[in-house]
Amino acid sequence: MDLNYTAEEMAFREEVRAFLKAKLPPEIAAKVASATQLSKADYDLWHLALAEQGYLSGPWPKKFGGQEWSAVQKHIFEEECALAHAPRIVPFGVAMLAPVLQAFGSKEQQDYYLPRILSGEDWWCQGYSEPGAGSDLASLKTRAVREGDHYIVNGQKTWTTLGQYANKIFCLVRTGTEGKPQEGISFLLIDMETPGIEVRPIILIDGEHEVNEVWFTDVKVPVENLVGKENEGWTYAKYLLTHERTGIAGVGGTNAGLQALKRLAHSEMQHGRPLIEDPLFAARLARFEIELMAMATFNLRTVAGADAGKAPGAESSMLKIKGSIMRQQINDLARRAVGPWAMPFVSEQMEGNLYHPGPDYSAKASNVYLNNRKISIYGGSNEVQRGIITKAILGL
Amino acid sequence: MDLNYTAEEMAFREEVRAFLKAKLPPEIAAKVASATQLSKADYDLWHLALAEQGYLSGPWPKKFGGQEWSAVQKHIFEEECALAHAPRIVPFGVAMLAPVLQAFGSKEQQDYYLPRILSGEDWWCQGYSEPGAGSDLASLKTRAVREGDHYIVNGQKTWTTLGQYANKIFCLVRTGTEGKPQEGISFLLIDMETPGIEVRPIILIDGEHEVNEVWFTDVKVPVENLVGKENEGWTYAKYLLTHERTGIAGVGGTNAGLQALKRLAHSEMQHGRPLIEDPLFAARLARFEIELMAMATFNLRTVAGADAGKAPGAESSMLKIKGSIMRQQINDLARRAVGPWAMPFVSEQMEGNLYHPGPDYSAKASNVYLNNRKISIYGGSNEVQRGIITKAILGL
Amino acid sequence: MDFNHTEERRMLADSLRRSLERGADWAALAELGVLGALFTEDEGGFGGQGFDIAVIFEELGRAGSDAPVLEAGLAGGLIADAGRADLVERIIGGDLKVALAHAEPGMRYDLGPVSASVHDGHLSGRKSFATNAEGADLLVVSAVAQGKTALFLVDPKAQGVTLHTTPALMGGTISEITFDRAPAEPLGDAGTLEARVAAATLAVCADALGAMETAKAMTLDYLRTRKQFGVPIGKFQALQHRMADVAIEIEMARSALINLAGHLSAPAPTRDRHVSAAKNLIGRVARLVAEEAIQMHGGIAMTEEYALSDVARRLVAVDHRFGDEDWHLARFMKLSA
Amino acid sequence: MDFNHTEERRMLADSLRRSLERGADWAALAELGVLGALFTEDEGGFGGQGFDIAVIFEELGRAGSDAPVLEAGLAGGLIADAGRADLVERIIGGDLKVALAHAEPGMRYDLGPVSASVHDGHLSGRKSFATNAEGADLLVVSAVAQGKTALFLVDPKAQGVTLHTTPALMGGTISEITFDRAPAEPLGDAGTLEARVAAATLAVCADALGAMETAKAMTLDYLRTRKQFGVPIGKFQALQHRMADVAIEIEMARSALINLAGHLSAPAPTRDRHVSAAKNLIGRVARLVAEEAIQMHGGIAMTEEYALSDVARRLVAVDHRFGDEDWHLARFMKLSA
Repeated sequence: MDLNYTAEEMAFREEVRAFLKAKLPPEIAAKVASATQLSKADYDLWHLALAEQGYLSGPWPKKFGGQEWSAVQKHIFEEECALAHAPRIVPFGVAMLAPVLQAFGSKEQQDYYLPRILSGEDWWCQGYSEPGAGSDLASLKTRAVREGDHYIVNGQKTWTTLGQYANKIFCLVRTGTEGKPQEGISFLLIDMETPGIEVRPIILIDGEHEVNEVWFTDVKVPVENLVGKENEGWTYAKYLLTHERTGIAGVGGTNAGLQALKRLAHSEMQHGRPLIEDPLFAARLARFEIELMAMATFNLRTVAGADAGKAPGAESSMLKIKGSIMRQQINDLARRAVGPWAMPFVSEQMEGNLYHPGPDYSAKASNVYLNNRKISIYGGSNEVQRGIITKAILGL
Repeated sequence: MDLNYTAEEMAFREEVRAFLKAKLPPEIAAKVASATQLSKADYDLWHLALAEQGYLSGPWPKKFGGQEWSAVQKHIFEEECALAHAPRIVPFGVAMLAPVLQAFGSKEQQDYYLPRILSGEDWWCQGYSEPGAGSDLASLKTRAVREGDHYIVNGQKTWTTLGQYANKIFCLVRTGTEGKPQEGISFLLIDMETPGIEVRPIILIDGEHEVNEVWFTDVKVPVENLVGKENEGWTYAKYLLTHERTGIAGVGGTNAGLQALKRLAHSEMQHGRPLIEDPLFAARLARFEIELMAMATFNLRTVAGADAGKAPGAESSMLKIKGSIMRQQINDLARRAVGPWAMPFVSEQMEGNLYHPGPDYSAKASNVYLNNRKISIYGGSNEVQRGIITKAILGL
Repeated sequence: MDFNHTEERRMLADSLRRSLERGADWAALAELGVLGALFTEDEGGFGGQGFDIAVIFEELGRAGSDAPVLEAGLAGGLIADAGRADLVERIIGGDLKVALAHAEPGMRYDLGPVSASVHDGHLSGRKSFATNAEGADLLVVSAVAQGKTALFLVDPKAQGVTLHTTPALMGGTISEITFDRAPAEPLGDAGTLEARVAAATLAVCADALGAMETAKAMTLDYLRTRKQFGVPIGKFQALQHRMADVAIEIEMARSALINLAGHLSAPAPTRDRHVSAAKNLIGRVARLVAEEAIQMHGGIAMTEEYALSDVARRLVAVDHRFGDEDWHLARFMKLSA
Repeated sequence: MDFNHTEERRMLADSLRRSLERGADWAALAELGVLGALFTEDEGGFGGQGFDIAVIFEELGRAGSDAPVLEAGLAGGLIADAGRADLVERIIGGDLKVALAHAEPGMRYDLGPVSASVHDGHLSGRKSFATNAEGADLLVVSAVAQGKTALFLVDPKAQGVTLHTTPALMGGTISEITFDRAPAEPLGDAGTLEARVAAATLAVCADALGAMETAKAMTLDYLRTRKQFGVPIGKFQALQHRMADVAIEIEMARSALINLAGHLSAPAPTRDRHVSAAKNLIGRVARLVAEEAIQMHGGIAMTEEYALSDVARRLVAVDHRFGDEDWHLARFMKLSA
């Protein structure tokens, strides 16, 4: 047992810190810290800075130009980025599609798409979920019918995060109807410029535009855009779901939230004293911090286990449940902390010259609280995760 | 809406208070307050005092010598008894068997048994549960086979509360094996003196002897001891289960527990100050009191509804869940409050000259906490109650 | 003891519910008597008791109404306390919309101290969290004059009054108001402010209960109809049991509301003990109901388009109005000591 | 970073587990090296680090052992701090059982102030909550001498020493001890008491973790085999989901324990922050595990005869040893400020 990082890991942390200090524009960090929506330009700028440094492909295999970061390195990188209020890396290309292409794509697909992911030329979004499918992903209905050199795709995807910025979408589509629902699913790469694709915004409960519906009407997709084999897409999708789970607990973001909340609670006054001195609030904060200290170690145990070659497996489900609940709790505490300033409810989608009248730290407290109700729902709801634990860990 | 008691109800409360003041022996009240086990003599004394005053049969129909107390009256009576630390009325004869006999018993059974219940000549216990049956009562296996003028009973009952004091037991026994498990069950009155009956103590997790196993080996029971019709016992059992549910939330006892805890928290010192001044403990107490204020009204709403002729039905399940959890919470708070004094763990069943070394209020804190884990299990576990709510109230 | 509402209140609640379903406007609410029911007979109305407020706001909460009824009772009540029967009559008739501008930045949930001040009949200062002040015809504003906090009437359209209005988390609007030597008519002292805020807190609690009932009904409906893995999700026992617990907590909230409504006219310490008990408990339950309703719905509840989002935000906002869970717990502890 | 125990510790834990299953007695524990592992090499042992304590007590807790190992580490550690290598050697060899008598009525969970006193080599006073003092060969007793709290060795069989012993909630025994001018040999000052109590608190946390694992295993086993309404109750989704949450919390407890074990040798403020974090969290989880294990078992768990009752009591007792959830939360807040 050794809770200390190795000298190499500490050096890596310093390197990441130095990079963040040098390259993360303060105005972007300020946006992230205040939960202001980032523009596409903001994302692109940060994407390129990371790509230049080689961080974007840090976790990739060396044969694809990566550095084969260990799980602990990934964890350090994520933790430092969160503390510095760096924008999150939009994961769909770099962390989701790329591993699938690297494992199952053709040489041509790898050579063509991987560099474009790093360069930012392609912004990928994910076409998995469908209306009415929810956590029951395998019941998807979007159909792709082979006609000559093309698939003709019809159907609808939803919850497509940042689809408004994307020029490419990877989709699970139904190419066969026999057997179990998991069979007959294929993994297709689709250019968003293709005629017949329509992206419609979904405004979420926080008032913001983050996700979209994507409609497909007789969309022609070249057969060379099929990844792997027809009807075996479920295998690739599952690979993708289990591949990149070290960040699933979101410890970095939750810790950044705790630090921000502590600062906030020194500024916000109650009965003429800083809120941090209120014994009820201070007790909430302390209980939370105690749990976060434990969860951070729980996360590292799993992360270190992944480096030691143990598949994280159902432990990821535990981390997802606890991590999502704690992230939601810190958002809840922040909402409580800002007191009545949580009531003015402004989003960037609203019309008019609306600004939040309270202190900066209060402007997005309600929005963030509401927005993050999603994290116990998406990527397999916490109920689905409990089902996985029941079978895989408890053996019930 | 009127949250006030009527003049009649207030007069009744005064009458009960005066009775308790005059007739409840202080040494018995002290035993109840300190959760000391009562002797059979204690129970008998109080039983007779209540019988003399007519309170024992207060809820009974007038034709059987009762006063047909309203649900609100019953509530007032229970509340005052709890606050005065009166022993609970052992319910098996008065409140459980009597209503069944009054509704389904023969004239002979009524004339013979009801007076003996009031006089204390018969101490009844309940033979429902069986090992391995739990909340699934209908799966009971104790068999009664008709031979001439007798049933021959073989099997085993368990969780028989205070069976060590009883001379009679009413049992659910299987007389038929066809149809659904609920069919083929009969309701039988059995004299505990009959050869072939053996009572074995079960020591509970609190170290005390409260419940028993009762074994039946070729026990001959006269056929006239059958209540109602053969194979229809399930109907009577269900009647019994739904008949007397106004006290199910246990508000009286929980309130008495809260008052005791407040006194305790003024005596117990922490860092040289009374525990009640500790902000964390005070917050726990306040949250609890706020909930109890609401639960008391929730209970009264149901009680008053029962008087207005509405069957309490599945609302009782809500009260049972919330009531048991709150009772357990107040026991938990009391255990916390006594601090390290919860560690010396002494029961009256243990051998040797064992006394609890701490202050009186601390002697039984652990035992009571442990003992009351039972109340979310017995009488249909809270899980079973949630199932009832799901069907009857939520319609899922 | 009687836990049934009077026939009159039941009828008012029923007709209010039906009207709201049909989209009742302000005139319709006045016509129905909703505004009159906020005031006692002495004040020119025909209600004004805790249970009048309870039944009305439960319906407004159930329907998700944004009508400024709370403001009519709160600002209007203060106007009534000052003996301005002329204005109360116009409020009850629906001709005069009023709102209160009292809280200031930095007061958080406390009722004071107030910094705004009046000199020579003109009011200056900054007020926060004024709900539904946008569109009001008249503002009741607290300010210090001659060293004491008093109440004033200010025309929101007058010179020197600037509103910055945003949508409110619970629906309706919320305004920051700057007064720069705005003409102010003396209304009276602020001696009844606490009592009126207690009544408004009751209104928020009742509104929350109505919203909880809507959230519950929507969730049950969804659980019955939405299928996943081939069965309605309401057949999953884990959700059933959690929903049972939600239903129990809503009954607890209703009980706390009844306690408060029955003690609204009690002496201040008793009244406020019930205010804080109810607001604490209902704040807790409102959050539980909102979060469980969203979680059990899943993704669809996250969308603005689906009606639950309004309901959930309304429930989340409960804890931010007139003191949150902890603020009221601390007050309850003080009042119980 | 490495979350695997060393080979030595793993072997010790494995053999300890097997020995306990076979009913190891005190001599067997000494033989195995369990007592030596409580002390550093400097002290004459071959362990004494946080993770040594963690692995040993997790096994003792898992097995439900009543052996006075905690006392050997706590009282024995104080003896080692005083440089009494002669006694430490006998403790490690299993020839000398020791126990600590420090707490007094009224101290609750605080470590002072102490009222017992020593005059002319004789100790008088009343000590509470002395675990496994019954059967000990030697007591370490704190008392005031010349105005300072110091430690003394007292023979429990000496004139003037009276023990009132009862069973302890967590197993083993607990004694009230009265000293009436009992002969006392000076041991040293009480300067290392806090550090030794920190180590003992770690021992309680590790013991709790082991007991949680046993409770979980017993409950899962019961859920798989016990049938109700015709199916194993482990097939009921409501129980499955609750059990999943229990399993998650146990992993949290294990993580908190690792944090504490890894910081036991840190400077006092850091060490104690981890002590309080771990004890608070593990106190919470211990209660959850005990209550859920009982509830999911149902009636059988309420009986003394069924082995879970011991485990549940042991878990409930966690919060009463060396400070409860709230005591440690308050200390954590103070240390974090």
